[in-house]
Amino acid sequence: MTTSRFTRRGVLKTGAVAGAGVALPTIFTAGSASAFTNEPKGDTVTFGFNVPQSGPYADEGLDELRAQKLAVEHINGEGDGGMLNTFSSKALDGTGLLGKKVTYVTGDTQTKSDAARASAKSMIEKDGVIMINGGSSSGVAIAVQGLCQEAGIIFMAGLTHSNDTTGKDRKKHGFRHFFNAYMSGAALAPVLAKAYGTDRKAYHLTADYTWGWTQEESIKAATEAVGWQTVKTVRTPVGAGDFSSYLTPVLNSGADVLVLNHYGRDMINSITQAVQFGLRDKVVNGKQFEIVVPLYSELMAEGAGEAIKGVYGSMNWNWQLDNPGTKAFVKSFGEKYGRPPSNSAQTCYVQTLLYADAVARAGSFNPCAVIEALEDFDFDGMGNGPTFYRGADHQCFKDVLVMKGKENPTNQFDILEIVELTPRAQVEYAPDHPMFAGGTLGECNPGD
Amino acid sequence: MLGLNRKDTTFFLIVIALTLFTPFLMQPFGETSPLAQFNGGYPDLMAKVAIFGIFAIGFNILFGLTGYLSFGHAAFLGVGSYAAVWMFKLLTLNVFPAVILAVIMSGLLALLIGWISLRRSGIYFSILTLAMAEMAYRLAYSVLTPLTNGETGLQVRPTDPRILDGPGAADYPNLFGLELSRSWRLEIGDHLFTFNVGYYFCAAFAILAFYISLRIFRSPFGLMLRAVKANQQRMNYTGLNPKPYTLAAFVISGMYAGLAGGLMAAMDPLAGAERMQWTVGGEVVIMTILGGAGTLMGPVLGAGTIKYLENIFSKINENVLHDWFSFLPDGLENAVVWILSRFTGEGWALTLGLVFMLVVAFLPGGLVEGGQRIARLLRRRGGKGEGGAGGGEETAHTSPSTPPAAE
Amino acid sequence: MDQIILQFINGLDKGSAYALIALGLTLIFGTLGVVNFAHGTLFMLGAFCAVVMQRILTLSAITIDPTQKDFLGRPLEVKTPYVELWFGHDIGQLLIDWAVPLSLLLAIPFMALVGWVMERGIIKHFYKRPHADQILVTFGLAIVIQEIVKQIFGANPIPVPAPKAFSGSLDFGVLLGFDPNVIVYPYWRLVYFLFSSVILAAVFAFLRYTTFGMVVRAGMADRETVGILGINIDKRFTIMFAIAAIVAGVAGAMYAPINSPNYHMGMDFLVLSFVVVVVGGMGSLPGAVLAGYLLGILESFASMNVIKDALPGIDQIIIYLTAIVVLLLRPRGLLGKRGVMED
Amino acid sequence: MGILEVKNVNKSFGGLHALKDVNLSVRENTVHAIIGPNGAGKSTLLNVLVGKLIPDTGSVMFDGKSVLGRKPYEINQMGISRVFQTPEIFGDLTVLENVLIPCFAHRDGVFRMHAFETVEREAAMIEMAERILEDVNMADKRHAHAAALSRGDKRRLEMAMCLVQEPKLLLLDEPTAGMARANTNSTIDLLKEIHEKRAITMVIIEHDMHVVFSLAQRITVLAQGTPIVEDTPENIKGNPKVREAYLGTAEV
Repeated sequence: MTTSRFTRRGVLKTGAVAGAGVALPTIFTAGSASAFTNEPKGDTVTFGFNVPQSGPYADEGLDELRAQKLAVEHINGEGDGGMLNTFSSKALDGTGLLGKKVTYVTGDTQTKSDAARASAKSMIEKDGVIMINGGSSSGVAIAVQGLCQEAGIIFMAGLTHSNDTTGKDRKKHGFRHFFNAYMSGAALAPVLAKAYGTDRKAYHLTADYTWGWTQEESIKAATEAVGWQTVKTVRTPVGAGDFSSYLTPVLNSGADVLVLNHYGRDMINSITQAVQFGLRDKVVNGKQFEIVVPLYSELMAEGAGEAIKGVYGSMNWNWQLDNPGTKAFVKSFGEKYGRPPSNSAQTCYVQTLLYADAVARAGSFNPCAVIEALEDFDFDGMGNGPTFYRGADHQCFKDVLVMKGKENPTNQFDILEIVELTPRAQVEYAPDHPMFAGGTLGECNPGD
Repeated sequence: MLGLNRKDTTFFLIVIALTLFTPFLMQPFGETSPLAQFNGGYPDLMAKVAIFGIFAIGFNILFGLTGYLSFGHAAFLGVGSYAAVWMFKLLTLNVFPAVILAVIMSGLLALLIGWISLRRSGIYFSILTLAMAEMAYRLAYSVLTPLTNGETGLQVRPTDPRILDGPGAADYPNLFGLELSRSWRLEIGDHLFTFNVGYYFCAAFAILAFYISLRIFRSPFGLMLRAVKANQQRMNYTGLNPKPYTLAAFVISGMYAGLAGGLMAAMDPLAGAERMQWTVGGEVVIMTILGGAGTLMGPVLGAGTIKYLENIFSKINENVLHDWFSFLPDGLENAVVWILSRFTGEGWALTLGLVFMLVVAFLPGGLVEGGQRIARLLRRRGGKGEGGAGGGEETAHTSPSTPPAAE
Repeated sequence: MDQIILQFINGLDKGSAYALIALGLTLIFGTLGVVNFAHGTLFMLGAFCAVVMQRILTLSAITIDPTQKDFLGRPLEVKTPYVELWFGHDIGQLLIDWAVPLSLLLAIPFMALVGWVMERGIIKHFYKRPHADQILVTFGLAIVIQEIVKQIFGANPIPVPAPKAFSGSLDFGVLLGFDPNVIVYPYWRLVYFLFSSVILAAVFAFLRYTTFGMVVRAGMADRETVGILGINIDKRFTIMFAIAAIVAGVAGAMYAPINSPNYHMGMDFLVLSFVVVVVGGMGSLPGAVLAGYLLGILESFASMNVIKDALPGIDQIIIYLTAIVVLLLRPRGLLGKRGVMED
Repeated sequence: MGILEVKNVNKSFGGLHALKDVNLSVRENTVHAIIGPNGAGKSTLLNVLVGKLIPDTGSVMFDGKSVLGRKPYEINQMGISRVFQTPEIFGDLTVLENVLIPCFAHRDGVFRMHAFETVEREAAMIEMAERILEDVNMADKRHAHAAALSRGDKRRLEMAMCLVQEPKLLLLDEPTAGMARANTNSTIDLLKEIHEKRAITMVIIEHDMHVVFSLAQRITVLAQGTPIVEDTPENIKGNPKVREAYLGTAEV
């Protein structure tokens, strides 16, 4: 006991501490306080990778984890450096971060907001992480983002597509590189209008939860803006498995386009079954019936197999893009893991590097300094072309990819093709756009 | 003391001591020790153990005593959380009103669900509770979003009215100003111990919950509940209507679940619909059985074991395993790591399933029975050895008017 | 009108899957008196039989084609399935195309084996234990099987298409005198409906017209007497369990094109199949089938837009709501025998 | 007027007319046996008496009140206790606890929580339970697990559980079924003693004529759902109708 030293941690408001400290027995006097939550004191700094390792998105989580590990290697100067070679900011030199080696811990979100919060909490409290990255659903992103704000660490969101993440639930400590439902709509609608004409009637099947609703709202608004009509929007239970009873009325509703606002397993089942219903073989209103899946992912495309051939959707990034950043990343990822990275892997990789770069530029791990470095940051070379991290809502703005299921794939990874690279200007919006209104970032919170 | 006999008083004091010293007990390894991985003494996990301990103690009052197997208790957990968060949003971030409303709301829901479900018994009862919980979950996830905020979960926002909180009030759940998330850390040499307000808050409730459960076990009411399990026919022909007893047990266990839900919200003010899913209800079943249904200490042990495994086991990924077995020759190391990694990290659910099956098959009395068997074995070996943890428990099962089973 | 006909067909089709799962569950409960929470998992294993069959048929020889490049710009490894090499391209493609129906050849022996192992290894030790213990041990088993499948096949659903001959849909409405495109239904789902009817008929015929079936039915009615008659009931129990596993397995294999197999689908069907059995009446085979179709139809009707608009969310809870109402009004289920776990 | 009056009770199951115009009067403080060949309707009658079955027509009055439509536990509260063919006891509990439950039931009625009282402090209840265990010679087994008792002991325990409630009427459904002769005799002695000491009215349904003639003061003979005769044991023995319907084929 002679060498005992007492510190406090996890205190969220300094004001309250002093009073409580006095009230306690003298052995509990406050010692040398950290400047902020989980300030790295040794020769390492720990990142937390919170991804789904069980549940329906486990494979997506696995791919995110691969990318995150790769990012850590590159920051520490192992491997070929990946996008660090093409990144416009040169603050990272492959010697770790501010002289510290980067290590990481992993957690399982189970794609449930409860479980994700719990695992994030344990990473913050037990493992002392300074930043959390990952996830594959908006519910999880919003829940963890809130927690990070309270705890005073940075959250670099993984795959989250709901408008709310940087809309009404935006947080000072949360940053999203991934695109969102509004951008999907803005990018898709012109392409759809070009491909299918402006006189179309759409029928929406929407997963009955927040992300589904924001996507439905966004796609509906964007397609109606190019002249489409919306015949009907129907909410389907999450995890329904069998969508037949929702698909049967579609053909007779007068609609000639089916929009599936589903993701993951729901999307795989709904599109497979829609194709089985022969919808795409039909001619309605004198036009070929079409299916649209606004949000694509490689794993979903893989899971849906043949069914996605010729189906339009949007993506944040794809490994087939022709730019140096993409090429460098696909090379180091592909050589290490034997497969091209998914777009959720790319967003996690880039987010991890962006965080590290912000720390390096700020010269500090203090979240307030890091936030300042990330806000309104312009960069390039990360695979998406020139990108802008908007300070007003912490949303990244970059080109959006419109994809189509490939008709004649040549190999197992060649299932989607890029139809159009929608320029950034076309998907930009004001921070107080009605679909995003009602949120405030709040204040930067360094913790204790 | 407190209406307990001497033996129970000792038992209760031991439980209190264990609860108070959990920050030490769950943190046995130094920070730089290679076994630091197995330390579980951080606030979130300790509070989880206390909270799920409460949940399981309550569930045990229903299942352990009356034998009614409910798969729907997750619904009460969820309602407790929602009620608590609504209190945070509308009234104050002080946790007391929240916890009280959580208990009341879950009690009311339990009264309703229990009144319907208890018209049946056996598997029908299980299916009914399952159906109710699944309904509650699905509604909370989608249609009831205005009340529950659906997938994202209900959370506290700066714009909430919080009419009882003045302008200077704390921004996080607090106990009359003392924030639950606050911790003190004590470093002794290489060891680091964390004392968290929230944990002790939950622990106080856990002790209270345990005390009430102890009193119920020892009471005529507890005796009646055990009679329900033993023989409903005889109970009827003894002039007793089993229904009100079971319903009371159901409501009490529902309130326990609501308390657990309220505390969960207090520790982390976000209530997600997933905690109403029937698999969460299944988890508390697993906890209770694993620890030992119908015993006092069993549910707490089960809850602690599962929460610990979930948090610690699931973090043992392949890298960690490679570190441990690096002393082996390469081929062997890879083989060992490959096999073990099937059961750790993301494969921990497999371990849980296996352990659970083995316990149900070979150790119906759960860990408590296991402890007793070992204690008995030791006693037989070494003449008069220590009773171990199971010692106090042995009498806990039977009535206090009974001396310990003759050895 | 057309909507009602359409949802009715849809309900029958949905119900056929429910009926098949519930049938196996009831067989096990009726003869063995065991409440099997792992039954949904057997369905899932069946679906993975289709995946395995597809993988077997597409086992490929690898050749390097320097004219094509893979995603890293290396020469592409071209895979040619052995069946194409052995039987020629056309027959090989046909075999691969018919992987799902062919998988029944795999599913039947495999599921029989699984059933046998499960019954001999675990279930038989639980005949005398309380129902709660049976529920718990099979619940644990379900978790274990599911996790093993996940470790082998991953968490992502695996597409298993139906044979091309059955792609597209039948325009039912035209046959009934409606306009085209009013009532259409996919061929494969119609095949599934017929298939399940055949299986149901086969099981009922088996129980009615074979000595074995007679003994089993007698056993369902009165287990003790049959035991006293000196009939080796043990062996028959094992066979019954295997049959129930096969029924669940083939139901799952044929369902693979409709619902891409994933490790979790067993749990998704578990709750549902129990609800079906309970509504039909624990231990009643016709009850299980009837309840399967009934719940399928109710679910379909509940998801009609008119009804959904009037009662939001009703389609999500209709099954559970029905179960609660039936259990309260008619505790022994629609066709349940008097006195079988009635209280 | 008897303590138990059964009037014109009819009960059929589908086509089977199990009870036909049953009339029965049991006088207070007698031991009344109901005998009859298998399928005569004895068990059905008993189930009607305890409220498990509701007759199609007729009335059953106990102590001046109708028992029809009441739940088994309500009928028990009126003062009717029942001993089953296979002893129904609380197997998971100890012998003492088994007896404590009817003690509490007797004191509290249908439902009282008592969640914060302690069983071991209920001295009066424990004393009452211990006393009855003494009476049935089971005091030394008070801490034994009830499920582990011998069949005879289970029967005694069940009897003790009924007696402690001080019922006005004790229904016994073949109390010696499956017992060895020695056990049967000791049960007979026990029942006799109970009857003499406590003055409880008993209705016994029994196959074993040895038991019947050792205990009963009145006997009703049921045949095909109808009582054909009711009389004292001595007269029953000589009654040709009974001989024809029953005793001719009986083993005694």
